[in-house]
Amino acid sequence: MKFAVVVFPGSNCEQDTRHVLADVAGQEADYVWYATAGEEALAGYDCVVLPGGFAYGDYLRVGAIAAIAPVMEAVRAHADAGGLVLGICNGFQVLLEAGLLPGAILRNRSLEFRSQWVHLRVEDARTPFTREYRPGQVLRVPIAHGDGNYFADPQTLSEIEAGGQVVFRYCEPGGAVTDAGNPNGSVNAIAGLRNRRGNVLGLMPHPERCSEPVLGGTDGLGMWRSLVSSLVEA
Amino acid sequence: MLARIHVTLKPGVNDPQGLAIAGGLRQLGFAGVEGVRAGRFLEVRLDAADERAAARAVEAMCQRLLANPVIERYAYEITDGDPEAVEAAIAETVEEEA
Amino acid sequence: MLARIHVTLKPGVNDPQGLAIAGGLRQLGFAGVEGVRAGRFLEVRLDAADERAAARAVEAMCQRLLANPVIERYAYEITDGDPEAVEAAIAETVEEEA
Amino acid sequence: MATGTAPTPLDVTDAQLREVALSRAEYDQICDRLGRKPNAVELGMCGAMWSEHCGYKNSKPLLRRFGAVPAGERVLVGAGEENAGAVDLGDGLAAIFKIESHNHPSAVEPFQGAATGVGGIVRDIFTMGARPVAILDSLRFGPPDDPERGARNRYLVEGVVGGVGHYGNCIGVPNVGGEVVFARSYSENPLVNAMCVGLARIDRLVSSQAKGKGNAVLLVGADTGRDGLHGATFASVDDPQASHRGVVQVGDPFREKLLIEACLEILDAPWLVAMQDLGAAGLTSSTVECASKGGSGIEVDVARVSRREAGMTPYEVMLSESQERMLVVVLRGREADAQAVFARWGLHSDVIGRVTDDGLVRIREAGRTVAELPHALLTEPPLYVREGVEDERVRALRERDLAALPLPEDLGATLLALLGAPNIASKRAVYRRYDQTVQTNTVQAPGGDAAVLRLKGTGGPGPERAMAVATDGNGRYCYLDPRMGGRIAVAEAARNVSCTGATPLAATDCLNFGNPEKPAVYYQLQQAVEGMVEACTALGAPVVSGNVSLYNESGGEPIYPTPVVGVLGLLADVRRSCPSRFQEAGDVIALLGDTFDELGASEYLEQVHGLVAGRVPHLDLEREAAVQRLVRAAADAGLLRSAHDCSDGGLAVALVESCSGPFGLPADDAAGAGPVIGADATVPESWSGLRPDAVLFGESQSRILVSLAPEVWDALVALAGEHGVPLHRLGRTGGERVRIAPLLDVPLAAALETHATALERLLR
Ligand SMILES: Nc1ncnc2c1ncn2[C@@H]1O[C@H](COP(=O)(O)OP(=O)(O)O)[C@@H](O)[C@H]1O
Ligand SMILES: [Mg+2]
Repeated sequence: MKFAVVVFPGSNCEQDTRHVLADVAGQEADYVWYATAGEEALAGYDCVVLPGGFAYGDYLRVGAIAAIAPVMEAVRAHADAGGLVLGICNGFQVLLEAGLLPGAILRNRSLEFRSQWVHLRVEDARTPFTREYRPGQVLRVPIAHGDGNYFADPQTLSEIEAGGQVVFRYCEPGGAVTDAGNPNGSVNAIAGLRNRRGNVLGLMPHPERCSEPVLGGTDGLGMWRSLVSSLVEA
Repeated sequence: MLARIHVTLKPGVNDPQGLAIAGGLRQLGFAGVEGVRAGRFLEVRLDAADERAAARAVEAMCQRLLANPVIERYAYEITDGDPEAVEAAIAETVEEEA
Repeated sequence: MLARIHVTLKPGVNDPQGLAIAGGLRQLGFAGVEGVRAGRFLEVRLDAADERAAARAVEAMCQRLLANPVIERYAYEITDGDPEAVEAAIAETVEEEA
Repeated sequence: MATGTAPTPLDVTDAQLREVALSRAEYDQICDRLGRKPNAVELGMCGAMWSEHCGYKNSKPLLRRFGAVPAGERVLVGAGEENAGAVDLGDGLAAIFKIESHNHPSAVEPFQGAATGVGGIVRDIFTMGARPVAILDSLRFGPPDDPERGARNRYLVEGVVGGVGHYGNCIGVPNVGGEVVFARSYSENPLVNAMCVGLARIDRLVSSQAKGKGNAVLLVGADTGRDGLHGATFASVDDPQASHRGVVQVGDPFREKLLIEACLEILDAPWLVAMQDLGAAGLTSSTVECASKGGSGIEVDVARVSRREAGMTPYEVMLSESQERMLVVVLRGREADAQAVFARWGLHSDVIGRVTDDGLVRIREAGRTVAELPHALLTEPPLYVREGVEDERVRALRERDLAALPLPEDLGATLLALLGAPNIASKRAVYRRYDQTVQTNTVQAPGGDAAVLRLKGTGGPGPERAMAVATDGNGRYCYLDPRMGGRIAVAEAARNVSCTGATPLAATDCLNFGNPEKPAVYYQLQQAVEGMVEACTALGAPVVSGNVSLYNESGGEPIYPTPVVGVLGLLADVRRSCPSRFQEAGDVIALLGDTFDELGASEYLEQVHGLVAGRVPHLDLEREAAVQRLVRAAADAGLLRSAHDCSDGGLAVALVESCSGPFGLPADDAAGAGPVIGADATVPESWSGLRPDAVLFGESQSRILVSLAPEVWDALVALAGEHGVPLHRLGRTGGERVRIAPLLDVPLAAALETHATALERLLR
């Protein structure tokens, strides 16, 4: 299984992501530099991960400048060819800015950065990213962002919901989707969603930060297991 | 009334945002970009007796909350903007230019 | 040339920042505040043959990077601004108003 | 502003001397040692380097006292040797750490002041070849609910916390600890101390010694503007408000992140000679440091320095404090290799000069010499040893007899009130705005005692190691008794570390004091340092780095003397790290150490009785060391389910904090909380002679509240006996109430709710 972890200037979770993929999940994982141009930049990789961080300082708009980086041409090509693309936190924001996922991100409702553990309900357990989870399973995962307030206009939103593209929703420990369980004001408590085809996933929470017992939780492991098992079958 | 307020960094103050944006634009091939300064644009809709009253209020708002006098400065104009008109105006320009 | 670009949230897109600012202003006693929308103001200094060329470039910049069409819209004007002049202008307004 | 035209001498006016914060006598000394009059550029450089901030002219003689603490075999780089201290963690790994203040800039522009404070301390760490892995921030403000200044105080908190978060979050370094303390004394002069910890390969530590005549000096990173001109000198005179106007730096964490990665990438390069960050006094101090540490000389041409603004004078370029800049010395002829790496990271770099061997710092402008000074002149300012005298008013306050103090009739209500007091309430409203989990090493996050960070890849085939780190300092203690306060600052930071099971290895400190030219302030400084030296020695924690911030006054009144101490410890097995919260119902609750009739200087006394008075709790160094040895031994033997030290608010508050949920994570964080666990305790017979409020809220030192499975009680008794530490069995965990029979009994939910949310409400 071969993973590419894209490194933008200002990415700061690329090492965490590679650590989990290589040292915890035991997979092959390389860094790919943002300036690598051409559609072949990602040839030979099964899954491309856009890690968290503050690419280009998140100046202008979160993810905006990274979304026009040379490597994004290859990311788009990889996705179009049905390859797997995972965007975590800042990576999710980049995917939105690049138009690989619908909608946009606004400042947190609180206008404050939030670093805490939240609960997520698995809405779609059939994706290559979530197949090892149970539908409706509640996960405990850290978030750390100031801009995680997902937004989509009413029509886009209804398409997303109708198409079952919502993969994770913020919820309470019991699984109830309530305002209290929503840390940033995201519309419909959306924490993560996929494209129609199901090969591109973006989410604000950080599964790579809860994949080892010493870190206080292992609910993120399911995502790496899902990716590996789905890639093995593919 | 509608106050259109521009808050910008004082000249000489470091502008990381502007630098990064300029870098992004050049990366996109806009070689002609010489520099970018990033500021904030605030539209405050307020109910005031007349323009002078509105101006007095907005001036106070800028000094007390909207701008950080240590690194920023501000300028504003007051239109008796029923906002719709303004919205429309902006919208138009966008159409035209698009 | 100098392009003065305004990027604002589309109507209907909620604006937590604008809401907070409005709240802050009311707290300070500015009862007349009806609403605030927060946007970005970018000054791009660029080298272009003429205004039309500049406008074409700026239009492209907005579409490709400076604004996110999903939530934002933009408007701009091009001045053959030697920036100093503009700086000065702004400065003046500030003085006057101060 | 004067421009330099060496060697044209300059007849300085008093005004010019004031501008560079030099006295007439100091100026004359400069002329003597130089054998001529300095020109304007040289004068500016002297002023900056002789400022308290850079030259430590008032504090150095006192700091030397820290040398009396035995270093031990773990110390790799001691205080004053390099940009930060370094200790050996084993596995060829070193921890590099230091704490630094950014008080004056934060008083003027809280957001940028705090942000650039974080940026500055982080540069000190990666300058040495270490990857920054943790930030801690120790903050002091005026009360958020102060009748007159509340709004201003809340504005400062908002700005400072926003700035600390903005910078640390962006560069991806977790913020894992710190303090937030409120007291009137800080109203006009907030304290913003930031600590950074980095990890380096011992064989890759980088020095700041510029060696090798002809080697190239590169300036890397941001262009140079007129930022922070006179930051260094003005950090050394009263009234920040006036001083910093219009010299505010805006930090660029994105560029800092690029600098971190680029500087760490060149560690293996054979051509790397030295690195030195640019901090206070910018290019001046960095060039002087490199030359002086390298025993060489240096020559730079300001014309080669990329500017952000036109028309800058050599004086301005040399004294600019523009952020996110590094000085990098490389072998002559390898300039291009270095510049290629920086360019790849999108960083601009200029070759601005060369290493020389003539002991001089020579500044040119397009070839023309504009300044030429021996680095010894700049690094050896006059040192002032002053006479310290205690303020009589303070002595009177300390002697105040508290025996007649009325007892609150409802002690339960008193506990709830204390839990809602800004200094005792959870600091969650602050630390939830800091990324605590990036880098995937955070085993214990803010909310407990010390933070615990796993050390990836250590321990060989065995379990991974971990390090624990905490900061502490109590200005009210130091105000009433600087010596005891200094001891306690060290002891509590070390105790917090020991509570996790980690062994303290070394300490760093930031001395935040008033104007040392006042005998009463100098006395505080002297005494606090003595107390710290005593505790560091007793607890085996040598001071490997630190920082001094004096002249923290406004309107003539000095702040509370506030030494802030950071302690770093090592844990052999990360899985053995001991949490601070109760883990299971039905466990035994016990107290290590003993309680005395000590209400003096307590948070309770100020909150409930409005008194800042009385004797500071006595800290017996041997007892403290024994208690900490015991808690580490018990944790290591796997006897403990939790350990939490008693500090502000005493035993009762520590008990409630221990109830707030089983995770090592912030217990008041909704998702972290899990089921909370109550406590059913009874006051031991032996304390029946004590005042009830002293039992509950007194802040007697050297006490740690632990919980353990009933089966291992006997083992703990035995261990406590071996260590000669009193052990009190208080009761059992479990239930939905916090009971300390017969004194109080409150519903747990209410207690935790108040504790978790009070600060958030106060800051709104
Ligand atoms: N400014 C801050 N930044 C990060 N963590 C903080 C801050 N202030 C307090 N904390 C955390 O809150 C917890 C309680 O702080 P404190 O009451 O000072 O602990 P203690 O009394 O044990 O020294 C600690 O984990 C501390 O690290
Ligand atoms: Mg503690």
